[in-house]
Amino acid sequence: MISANIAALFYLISGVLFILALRGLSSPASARQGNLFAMIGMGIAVVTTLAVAAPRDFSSWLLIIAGLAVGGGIGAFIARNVKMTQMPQLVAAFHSLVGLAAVFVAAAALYAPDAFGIATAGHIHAQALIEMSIGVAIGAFTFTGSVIAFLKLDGRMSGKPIILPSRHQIHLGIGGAILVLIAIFAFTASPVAFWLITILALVLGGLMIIPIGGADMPVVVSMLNSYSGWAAAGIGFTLGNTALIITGALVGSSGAILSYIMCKAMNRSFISVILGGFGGDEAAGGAGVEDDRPVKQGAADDAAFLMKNSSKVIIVPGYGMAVAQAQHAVREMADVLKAEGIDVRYAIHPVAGRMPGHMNVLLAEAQVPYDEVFELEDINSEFSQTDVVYVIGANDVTNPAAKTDKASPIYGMPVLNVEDAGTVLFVKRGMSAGYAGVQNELFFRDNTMMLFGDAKKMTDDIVKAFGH
Amino acid sequence: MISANIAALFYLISGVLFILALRGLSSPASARQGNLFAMIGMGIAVVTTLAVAAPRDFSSWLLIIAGLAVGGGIGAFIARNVKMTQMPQLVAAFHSLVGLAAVFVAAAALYAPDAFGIATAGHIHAQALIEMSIGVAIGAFTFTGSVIAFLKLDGRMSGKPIILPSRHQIHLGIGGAILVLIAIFAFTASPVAFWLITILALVLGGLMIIPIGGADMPVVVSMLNSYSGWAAAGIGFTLGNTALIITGALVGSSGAILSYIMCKAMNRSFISVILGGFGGDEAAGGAGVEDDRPVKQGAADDAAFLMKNSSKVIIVPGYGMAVAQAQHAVREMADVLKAEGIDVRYAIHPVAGRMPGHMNVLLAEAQVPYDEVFELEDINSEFSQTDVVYVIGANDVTNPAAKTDKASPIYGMPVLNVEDAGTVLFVKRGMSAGYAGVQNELFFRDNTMMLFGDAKKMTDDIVKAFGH
Amino acid sequence: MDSTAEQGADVAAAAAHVVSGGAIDPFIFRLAIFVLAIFVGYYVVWSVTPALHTPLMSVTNAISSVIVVGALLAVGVHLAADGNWASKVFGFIALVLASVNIFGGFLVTQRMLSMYRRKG
Amino acid sequence: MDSTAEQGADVAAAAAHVVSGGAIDPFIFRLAIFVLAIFVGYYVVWSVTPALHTPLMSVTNAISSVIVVGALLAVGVHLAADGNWASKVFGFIALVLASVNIFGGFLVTQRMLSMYRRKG
Ligand SMILES: NC(=O)c1ccc[n+]([C@@H]2O[C@H](COP(=O)([O-])OP(=O)(O)OC[C@H]3O[C@@H](n4cnc5c(N)ncnc54)[C@H](OP(=O)(O)O)[C@@H]3O)[C@@H](O)[C@H]2O)c1
Ligand SMILES: NC(=O)c1ccc[n+]([C@@H]2O[C@H](COP(=O)([O-])OP(=O)(O)OC[C@H]3O[C@@H](n4cnc5c(N)ncnc54)[C@H](OP(=O)(O)O)[C@@H]3O)[C@@H](O)[C@H]2O)c1
Repeated sequence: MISANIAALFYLISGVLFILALRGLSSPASARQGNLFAMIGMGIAVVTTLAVAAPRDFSSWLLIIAGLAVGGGIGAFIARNVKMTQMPQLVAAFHSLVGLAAVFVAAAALYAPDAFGIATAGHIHAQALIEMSIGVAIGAFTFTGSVIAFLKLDGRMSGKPIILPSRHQIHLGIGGAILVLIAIFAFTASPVAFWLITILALVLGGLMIIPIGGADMPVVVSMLNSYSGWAAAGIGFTLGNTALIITGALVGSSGAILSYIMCKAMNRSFISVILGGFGGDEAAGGAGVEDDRPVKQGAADDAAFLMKNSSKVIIVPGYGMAVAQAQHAVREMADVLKAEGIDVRYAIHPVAGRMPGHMNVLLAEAQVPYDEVFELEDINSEFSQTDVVYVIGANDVTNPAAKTDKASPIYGMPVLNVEDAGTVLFVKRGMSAGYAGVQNELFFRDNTMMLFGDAKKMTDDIVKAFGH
Repeated sequence: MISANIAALFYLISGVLFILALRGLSSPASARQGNLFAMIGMGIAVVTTLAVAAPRDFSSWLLIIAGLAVGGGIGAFIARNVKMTQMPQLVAAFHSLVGLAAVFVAAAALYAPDAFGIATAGHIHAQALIEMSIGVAIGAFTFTGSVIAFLKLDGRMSGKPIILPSRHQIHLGIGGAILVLIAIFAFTASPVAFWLITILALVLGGLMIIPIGGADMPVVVSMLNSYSGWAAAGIGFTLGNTALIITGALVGSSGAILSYIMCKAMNRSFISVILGGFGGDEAAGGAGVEDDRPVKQGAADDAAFLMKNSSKVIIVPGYGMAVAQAQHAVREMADVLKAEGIDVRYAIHPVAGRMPGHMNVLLAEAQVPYDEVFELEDINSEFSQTDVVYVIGANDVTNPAAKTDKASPIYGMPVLNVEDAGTVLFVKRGMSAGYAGVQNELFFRDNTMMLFGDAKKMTDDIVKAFGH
Repeated sequence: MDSTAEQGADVAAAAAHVVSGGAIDPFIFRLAIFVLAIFVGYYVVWSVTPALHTPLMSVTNAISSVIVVGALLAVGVHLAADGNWASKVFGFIALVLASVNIFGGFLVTQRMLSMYRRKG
Repeated sequence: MDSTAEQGADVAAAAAHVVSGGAIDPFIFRLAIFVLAIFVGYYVVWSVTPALHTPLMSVTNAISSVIVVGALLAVGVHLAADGNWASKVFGFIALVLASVNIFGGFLVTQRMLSMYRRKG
């Protein structure tokens, strides 16, 4: 047993270590050390808790060890076996666990308030009741919301936005009921009210996320991340735990900022994303935007010839590369080109793919050195001095309509100026539109050559064609 | 009277307002609002203190009003009448006041511990005694140190480093004595120990700053700023005041970061600055580095002709512009050139002048719009497309030895690549060196023309020559 | 903790800080910590390079499972009082869930980060 | 503050938080606030544009005179106890010095900032 003061000091240290962990992510060179800091911080928090409130019976110790072992084993197994292209759904799944854990912690606090130091003579303080019920509501909402996001991202549920009639009214009604129940709970401490809040929040989470299209899920995941942060902070207030309060604020900010970055880069308002109904099959399929104008079509041989005879190539990956898992093929292609003395670089749009940093992780997986990978603002002026741009499975992020067509839904979003290059090669399966559902004018330009086919297959073919 | 909780809340708000104030300084557009936030924060802190510990007698109220009025009047008078070129010494002078105020607050706490809530039954807690004595030591040190810095910057004391024999030993001895006295004070609460600490710290502040050359004073001022921040935080712990703790941390960080930036940009180590002995007359005068090689010399007419027939001009101001107060003349010259359709911009080196941001303030005073003023990294690639560079009173910040000569004391410091321009005009009074005391190779280059004379006079002459 | 003497001393110290704002509800302090942590979060997250936004999502996920401290308190609870069985069970479930997250989150982040390499 | 009842309630609340780390010395909270404020300071100062480093120096100077709260406590002191005269005098001097700084610092910063103008 250690004193409460020393425990508080250790919780502060673990909070600081979490800050240093995020700080480490400011560059790939310091990121691994940062992750280590975070692990140490977590270890300190766990050990401190066990030291300050050591279970007095052996069976409790056994339970704790069992819980850590079972959970840890499952977690480690998942972490080792998940594919990099499944990261969006993995993050969603993990979120749902945090949400559910928050629900159970709040419930545990309700049934054993003394262990949490939130009661005097068996009566839980009103402040703790309010914090607890807000925590459980956000936790439950995060749980079902994240489960739906997971199902949609993993393709187990249609990405189509499912629209109920007068859903906004239903949501508002449930939200109102939750607030009333929180008030009742704060006065009565009634477990019935507590579980009603939980159930309603579970329902609301499902109802609110279902109408949102699959493609908008990254924003939803990030938003739920932010919510779960605020929920953690709320429980931190209940437990009087500095580590939780700091972590909650960090996670809350992180989720909010990532949502903001995504919405900004998609030129959509956060509200419109949350209200749902966007990004369904209709839009994603690009029906009705197909065009009869002729496009210049090419084969792998043509592309190989063009690239071999260039001196500067930029590769622009997009969602299609992730779908086709083409990152390794791309890197092989780049290796061949580099061996010929051709300058090869990668240009990443902030929302290429389906989650922030998606393309970077895939390229890193394929062992592309990160100093060959450039952000939009660092490379956008270079396209005009580039011979060939290889756009693989990207579409919206190259669409010049964002710069010129005020009527376009993506107007105002920054895009990669690929059209400034000598030749633009577009690898995609057909003429269909991307996430935003708008036609890309570039396909019809004189300096564009369309390479129709699966991203991985086409790239492999090009590598083969190099050999001829 | 308000409750301690509400007071604590208000102190937190005032701390947050101070954070927002510094945040506002991230751009000139938001800076004025930031300053307003800081004033509101200060107002809240003062009013909260008066509300939570309202003096009960009329005479105390009178004293408070008198103190605020007298101090405020003097402060306002100084603020209104100080010249912009005197900012370095003004900051130093103000620092000395903060240091002295900290000494008196600590003394007041010692004589009326009950008013500060740091005593039980007349006995001051040991923790408070330690915090108090550290606060008073740093405060006293800051006071004399800043006074010396002020005298040197204001030219009332020779900028020459005054070197005592075996001074490092003396400093260490005094420092050790202070530590011993702090320990004694913590146990005895003896006022004698308190005043001895104060006197020794006053002496140490003087002794440590006197050996440092006048030109290093900006680093010293910034370092003392940082110290005074940590002292304020210490007193914040004593008083249990959140606003003071937050402010102390902000000021402490700010001073430390500015010192770091200066040392980095001068390519010197902080330790070598603090140990003193650099930047004396010998170095500053550049004795022994004069050179017999011929230089191309020009007159105002030649400069006017060259500039009028150019299309792009960059002005590089340095310490000499501040000495000569030439900023208004420079802006007049730029106006004439701009009226002729010539593109005029300003390039600012991070340590041009004698304090960070020195040149920016002077140019702002002369009403140069801040979007014509560029930082080194933003403009350094533009010199090669520039016809004429007008270097006015700058020297070290243009010296290419920093890039090429490993033996040079400024090697490694980033410099402005003025030599890439078509013609470089150097305005200075003679061939003497700048702050670092090293010869500038550029003076002898073919594309350099020296314009010998006072910066203001020469610029005025050029403006007149435009009329011919 | 256990010793009432120790607590008494703390309380006396807190109460002594009267005029200068002592005897402050810990809630206010926690609020201050929360507010400052939001500022830190804001700055620290904006300084994350976009290339690492995916690891950022997974690591924030992992650290938010520090909620495990609550689960540990619940599991360690004494079985004297009434509702404690429920609490212990809930705590155990929360502990398992949080552990999945902790180990899974940190390991997958590490796996991702170890893939980021410089040229060479 | 005055009311002992109020204090009593606070103390009870603090003492209740026992197992989960309650009854914590305010010093620890202040330390947490201090540490987080250093992080905030670090980030917020690095984000200051170099063009405004001189106003930064003058405004930090001004805000560090929030030490005036200590001076106000001292000036407002009751003249019952012995050393209080000294304290009042010291407090008054500190008040004058800090006020010079507050008014001088903010006004000179304002003067400087009002000179920064855009083209046009
Ligand atoms: N990254 C984020 O955080 C995030 C979050 C939310 C939304 N978004 C949105 O997602 C979009 C991302 O832009 P993006 O350019 O990367 O993708 P995109 O605009 O959605 O286009 C992807 C393209 O890849 C093609 N494709 C799909 N599978 C393929 C395969 N197996 N082989 C080859 N091509 C394939 C598709 O065309 P075919 O069907 O013709 O093959 C499609 O046009 C943006 O609109 C962005 O706003 C991003
Ligand atoms: N800004 C900061 O925060 C800071 C802090 C500490 C140190 N420093 C150091 O200060 C230096 C700043 O570089 P700098 O290029 O601005 O200045 P500098 O290298 O010190 O050169 C100033 C030049 O101005 C000339 N000059 C002086 N009075 C003049 C007048 N009335 N009219 C015309 N010319 C005059 C001097 O030459 P003549 O005598 O021939 O006229 C001198 O060579 C750097 O070495 C830097 O490291 C800066």
